[in-house]
Amino acid sequence: ACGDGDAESGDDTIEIGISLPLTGDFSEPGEGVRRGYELWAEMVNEEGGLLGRRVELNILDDQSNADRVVADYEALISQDEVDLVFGPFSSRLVLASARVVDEYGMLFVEPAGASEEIFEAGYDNLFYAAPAVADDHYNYLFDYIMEMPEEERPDSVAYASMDDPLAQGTAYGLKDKLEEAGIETVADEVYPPNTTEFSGIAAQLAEADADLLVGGTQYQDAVNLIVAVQQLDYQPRMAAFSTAPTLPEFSEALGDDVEGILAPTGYSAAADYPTNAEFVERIAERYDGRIPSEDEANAFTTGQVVQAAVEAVGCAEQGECQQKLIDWLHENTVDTVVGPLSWDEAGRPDSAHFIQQHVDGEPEIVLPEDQATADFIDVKPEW
Amino acid sequence: MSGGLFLQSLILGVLLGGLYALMAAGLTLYFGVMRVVMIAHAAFLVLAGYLAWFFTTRTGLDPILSLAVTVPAFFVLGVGIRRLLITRLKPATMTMMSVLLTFALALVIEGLLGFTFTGVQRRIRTGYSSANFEIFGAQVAVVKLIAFVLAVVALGSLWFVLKKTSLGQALRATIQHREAAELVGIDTDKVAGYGFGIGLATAAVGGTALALDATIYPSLHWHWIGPMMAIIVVGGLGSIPGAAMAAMALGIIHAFLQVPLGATWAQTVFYVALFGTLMVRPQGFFGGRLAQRF
Amino acid sequence: MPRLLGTGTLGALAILVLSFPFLTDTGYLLSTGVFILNYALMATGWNFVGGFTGYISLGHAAYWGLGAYATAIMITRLDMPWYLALVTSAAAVAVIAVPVGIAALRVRGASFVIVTIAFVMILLLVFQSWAGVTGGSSGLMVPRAFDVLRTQHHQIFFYLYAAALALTLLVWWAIDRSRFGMGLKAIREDEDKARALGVPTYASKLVVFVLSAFFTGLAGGLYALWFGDLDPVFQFSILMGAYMVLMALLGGIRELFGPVLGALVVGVSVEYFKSEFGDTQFHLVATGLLLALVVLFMPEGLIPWLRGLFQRFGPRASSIREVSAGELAEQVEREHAVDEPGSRS
Amino acid sequence: MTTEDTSSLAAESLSKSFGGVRAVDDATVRFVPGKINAIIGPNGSGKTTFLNCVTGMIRPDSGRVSLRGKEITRASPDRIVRLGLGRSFQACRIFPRMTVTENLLVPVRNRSVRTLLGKAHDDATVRRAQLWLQRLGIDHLHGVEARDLSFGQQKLLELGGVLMSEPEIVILDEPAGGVNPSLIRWISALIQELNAEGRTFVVVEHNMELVMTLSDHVVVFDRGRPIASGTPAEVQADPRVLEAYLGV
Amino acid sequence: MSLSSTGAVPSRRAPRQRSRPIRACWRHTLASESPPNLLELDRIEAGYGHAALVLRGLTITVPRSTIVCLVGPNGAGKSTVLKVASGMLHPRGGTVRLDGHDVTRHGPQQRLRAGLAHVLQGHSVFPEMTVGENVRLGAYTVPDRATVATRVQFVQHLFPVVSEQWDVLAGLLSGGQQKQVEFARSLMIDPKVVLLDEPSMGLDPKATATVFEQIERMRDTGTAVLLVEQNARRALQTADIGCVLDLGRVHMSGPAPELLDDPELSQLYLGGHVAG
Ligand SMILES: Nc1ncnc2c1ncn2[C@@H]1O[C@H](COP(=O)(O)OP(=O)(O)OP(=O)(O)O)[C@@H](O)[C@H]1O
Ligand SMILES: Nc1ncnc2c1ncn2[C@@H]1O[C@H](COP(=O)(O)OP(=O)(O)OP(=O)(O)O)[C@@H](O)[C@H]1O
Ligand SMILES: CC(C)C[C@H](N)C(=O)O
Ligand SMILES: [Mg+2]
Ligand SMILES: [Mg+2]
Repeated sequence: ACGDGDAESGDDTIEIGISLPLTGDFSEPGEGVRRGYELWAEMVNEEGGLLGRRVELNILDDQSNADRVVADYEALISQDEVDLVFGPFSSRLVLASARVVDEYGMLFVEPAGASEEIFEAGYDNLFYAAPAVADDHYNYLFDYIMEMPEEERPDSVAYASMDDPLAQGTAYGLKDKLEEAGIETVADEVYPPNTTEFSGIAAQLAEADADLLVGGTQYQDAVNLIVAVQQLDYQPRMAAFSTAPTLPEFSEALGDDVEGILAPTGYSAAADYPTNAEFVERIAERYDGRIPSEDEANAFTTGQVVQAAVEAVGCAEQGECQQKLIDWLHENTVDTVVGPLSWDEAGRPDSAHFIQQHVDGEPEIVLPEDQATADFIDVKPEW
Repeated sequence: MSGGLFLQSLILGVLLGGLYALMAAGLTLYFGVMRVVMIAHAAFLVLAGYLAWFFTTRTGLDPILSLAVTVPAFFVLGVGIRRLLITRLKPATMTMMSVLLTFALALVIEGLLGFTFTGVQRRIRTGYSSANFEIFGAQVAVVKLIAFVLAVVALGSLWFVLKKTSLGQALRATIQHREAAELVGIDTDKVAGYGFGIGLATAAVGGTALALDATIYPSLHWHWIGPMMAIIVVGGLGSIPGAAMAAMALGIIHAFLQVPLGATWAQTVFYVALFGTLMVRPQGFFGGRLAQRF
Repeated sequence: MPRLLGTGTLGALAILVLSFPFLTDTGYLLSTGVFILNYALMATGWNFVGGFTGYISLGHAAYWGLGAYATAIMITRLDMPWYLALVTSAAAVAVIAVPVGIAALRVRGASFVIVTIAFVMILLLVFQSWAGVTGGSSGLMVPRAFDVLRTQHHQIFFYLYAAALALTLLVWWAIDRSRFGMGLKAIREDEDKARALGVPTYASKLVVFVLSAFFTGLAGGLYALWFGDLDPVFQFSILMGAYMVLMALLGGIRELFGPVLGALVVGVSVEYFKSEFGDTQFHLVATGLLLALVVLFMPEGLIPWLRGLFQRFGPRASSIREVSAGELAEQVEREHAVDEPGSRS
Repeated sequence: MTTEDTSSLAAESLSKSFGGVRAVDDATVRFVPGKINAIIGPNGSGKTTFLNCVTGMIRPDSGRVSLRGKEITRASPDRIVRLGLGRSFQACRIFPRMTVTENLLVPVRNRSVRTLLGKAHDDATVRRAQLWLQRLGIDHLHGVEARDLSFGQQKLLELGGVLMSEPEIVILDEPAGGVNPSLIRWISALIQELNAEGRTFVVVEHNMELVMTLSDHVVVFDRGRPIASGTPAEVQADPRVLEAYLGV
Repeated sequence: MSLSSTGAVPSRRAPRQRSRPIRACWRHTLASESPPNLLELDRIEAGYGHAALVLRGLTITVPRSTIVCLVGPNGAGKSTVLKVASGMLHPRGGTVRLDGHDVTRHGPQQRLRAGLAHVLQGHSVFPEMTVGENVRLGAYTVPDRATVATRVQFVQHLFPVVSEQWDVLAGLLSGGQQKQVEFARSLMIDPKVVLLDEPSMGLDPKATATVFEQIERMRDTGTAVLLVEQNARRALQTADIGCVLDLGRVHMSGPAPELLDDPELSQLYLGGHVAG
């Protein structure tokens, strides 16, 4: 699925342009998003397509580069003249691509731009197709910690975060709240993307020896960080990482050591929203029984959101149609596999993320209680 | 910083420094013996890393065993590269053009790696990946120790070959005055080829050692080029002991600076050292001074 | 003949460049055009150092990045008007280049290359870490200078770049033909000898180094205004620096239009490779091969290579003494009769 | 220093050592203005190093060099050239990738911006270069890249480069080394003419025939310091010189 | 192939018996019933790159224990002759014979092994190696340590520089000292044929004397010496045969003493009799 524009966008097809980080820092989640999009397209086409037209995805690889992602959308929109675009993965790239899409006046629903900067930029054509923005990802975990009895509650926290809007967004969203609640921050490390040498950071985390370790991570950095602290034999009582634990690769890379690791997720396989059951089922049959990952879900959600708008407005091509779609989404609520979504004028969704934890090697939802599929493990077993 | 953290940083610094030393040694070798600035050295390290990773994931055997294949392979590769590419450069413009040529080489390697293994980050997972033991309250990671030992062994044998065999001399003669070297009967082609081969062989070892405990991905080599270049200048271009010592020193300093400054700022120590060196002693601290006069 | 050829190329280039925006209106092609002009400007800027003094800088992306960030920061933080920010930042880059040049130009050959690499690496680290000012790894957004449609936006910057390029070429040409330029070329050949003949080598090198930084910085500033999203990893990459070298070398570093031609070839092929092998890393392989081929088979660059092809058929200067010692003797006797060049001092 | 003739070059107790080697050892030399001075001495006696100190190519450890009474000890080579001191290299140095003519266009003594930005190939200069090439008997090679010249031709070219900068004082390090005897004669004739025009010459040479016929004043170096000086005849008679240098 | 070429030698000689002065050099060597030629350059045509020919059908032969001296203007092609002889430059036409074997296609190393040594014009020391290393490298092809040791002592005794500066980087030596080291290096082997390109250039009188002594010594021990010198008088005084090269041809040749007295020659090539 690369940039050869031969996907002829006649009246019988709807061509959807997408740029994804299939290589580089974000490649694992990027691949997840691609699987989500492709499943959505497949299912739509089975149903006879959108407005009776076949859906075709035109996916480019931006190698996780901000400059490539812009060029990609420029090419997709002006060169390949796609009818619709879907967003890339991760805030950094959404941030970069939002402008070009906006300047071409197109609807921009994205699965992975959770960080606040994106919404502050104030694009009216952008919608984040997940329950909550980065700062709020840990809300449930925060509440839970606050309700713990004094003696069990962690009284020191160490943060290590990639210098990336999402990663920092999630980690610092929690940090602000905990500090306000008077829980001491004993270490706060930031590392640039592509860092591979974590022993130095780990040494300090080990030195600080906090009860709770919060990692603002994407994927590989989380794995490396964890191995590095293991080598220094640092055993926090609780550990929470963003994005990585929601990916199937995570437990493959670390084996049993993932037990008890927490993560925010925009998606729960168990949630009984309409269409979710079918989605879970389809993923299972495609990928030998595995439950959907968050990114697959958010991508699928994106598809659902756009689909709803297109079917309601009854058009899907460049030009004034796009504005109609945008306006419609601002007015309405859409049912998705992550629940009913509606957005404020800047495109912020207004529900909350779940908290996931690896229990017996499986990612389970542990918060909020009413959605929980397993009990919260208060003291993480040694890794 | 606390005593515990101090000792911990020191250990990490030394172990890392050993690895740097090996990597830089190869790099400075090319320059010392044939005035080639081998930008692609880091790329070959990554290549070796990938081969080790591939080897382990396929056979399930220990990555270190892959050396049995990669070291000879890289040696041959080195001889080949020198034969087919480097020889075509004019001696007058050797240094400059070799920079660009090896740069091209680096791009090709990176590209092919990405092409065959995709840009996804890889990490070798062995039984002892996160194993560690304690001395005086500080933790020593087993993998890091193994990597360190590999580096020391490789450096030792490198030193032996260059100092204790006539190859070393023939190499230097060849680069310094090719025509004269031929006229005293040195087979300049063969000799320079060996030099290059040895350089790449060190890359094989270094890359495997590196891959034992780090994630690898095709564009990783960019992160090594800078520090390694800095190291060989500080050590004195072409001086292998110089490179080794500079590497060890900077490795340790780097480890210590990480505590107060954090990962990124600490990285700048290499370049600060580089500029410092240029100001104080442009020819580097251990570098044999070039015989230039009017 | 070469003069004619020169003016011919000039005219052709000018017409081609200026008419391009009318030939296409797809934003993508336009933006590619702008990008190629950006390459051309960078490469020509690089060629002030590389071409004249033969000092190969692999880290010239540093000045490009600095120019870009300086412009961006002046606009976002000090909200200057764009043209002011553009010029000021280019000047600022030149100022920064002075100390760097003083340090870097102390060493030659390999050490110099390494220093330039190191410099761009430092900047990368600084701009990644110093998030307060530079936005760190999340990059920096530059507000649009003109409130127009995207295609018009591209067109405007196409012409801005073209103008900047013309200016740069003019300066390069002026130096190339001047005595100052001859001194620089002497440095490229044999620096010590040049000094011994009275060429103020250090000062000369510094001057072109700073000029080079200025124009490269200008390219950066324009880029910031045009592209509008800066990312340290992209702005301060060795790869970008290498592209500059590749382009200059490909066209011919001793040629006025060498870098421009190189930029055209590289720019087109890079874009082509990327769109062809987009989601594989194959474009790297292609670029690498291109660079290798140039270095191996036409180290002098395209233009001299082509010229060589022509001259193959023309007459050539032979270097052999065509006069025997006898004739020479007489000739010299004659010389002593005619006026003495030595007397005019 | 006492006011002297306009083109007087003198070195006061110059010293330069490299690691252990005392290449130049407290050398005090006064060159006779307007005359052809020669420096002779065994290999490695410090002649070239001495010249390098005088022309600013390397910094002496101690001592001072003065030109027309002005101290130039720490001056940079290019500045010294502008003061009218031109020198050639022993291991001959030319610009390999430039044509013979371009080699002669490099030296520019006038530093005004106008001159510097002026056209390098302007007719006057090129004609001047051509004339020098003729006087050196290599004008037929004007278009050739210097690297393609034979060794002796390169030596002549280097001499031309020095003369192009119209120095009042010309320092030549073994101008006759590797040059064909007939050409040596022409060179010495040339030197004599230029000397007649009022240029001072300092010539380092091992070709005794040439030294004896050409020079007015000879300085003999040994182990880094001048051991004797005087007219060729005097020097030739001096036992120390015989012992140290001529070895007869 | 060596067979055929050696077989060819006598047959080729016949026509050259009655040949124009251009072959004089060679004819002369026949006259003085000397042993077979160690080095023969036969109708060599050579040049650099695409440029016009430098050597235009030049023939020179060097018999055993003979010093043949090439003199000529700068750029006449003297060094080119030596480069062709040692295999650094491959001729466009003609043949090079070493001790009767055709070596035209052989490279420098092969010819070295066949006993031909070449001392370059200008500086050819290994600048960043010590004088000692330089000298020892001269014996790179000599396996026997003992021989090397004795020769080292020999050259150390000949050239004080070598022993005094043994551990100094050769590139730091003075011009003349470097030439001395080069020459010393060439003495580390005893080849059948030696090509010397202006060995006395830049040497002080003492060193010059030593060098010429050694050249004579080589001759006396049976070596064939092809000597290029600009110090022409001195050279011709030492040499047996002189060849004057001009415009890439042998302009004139004969027994060295005869040439020395030839007025036209000394006027054009030996710079006349410098008065004084
Ligand atoms: N840059 C240097 N580093 C170390 N030693 C040096 C340097 N330059 C010169 N020397 C030493 O200084 C001494 C004098 O060298 P110099 O070149 O001045 O001699 P010279 O009189 O010119 O000899 P020649 O007649 O052979 O040219 C030599 O022993 C040389 O080894
Ligand atoms: N590398 C080269 N490329 C092209 N032409 C060359 C090259 N070397 C020498 N020549 C030309 O070949 C001719 C002969 O050169 P050669 O060096 O043999 O002269 P020579 O007799 O050794 O003179 P000299 O006494 O100055 O050394 C000269 O005219 C020179 O211009
Ligand atoms: C929850 C995640 C899908 C959010 C996404 N990783 C981002 O970068 O914002
Ligand atoms: Mg000297
Ligand atoms: Mg010669």
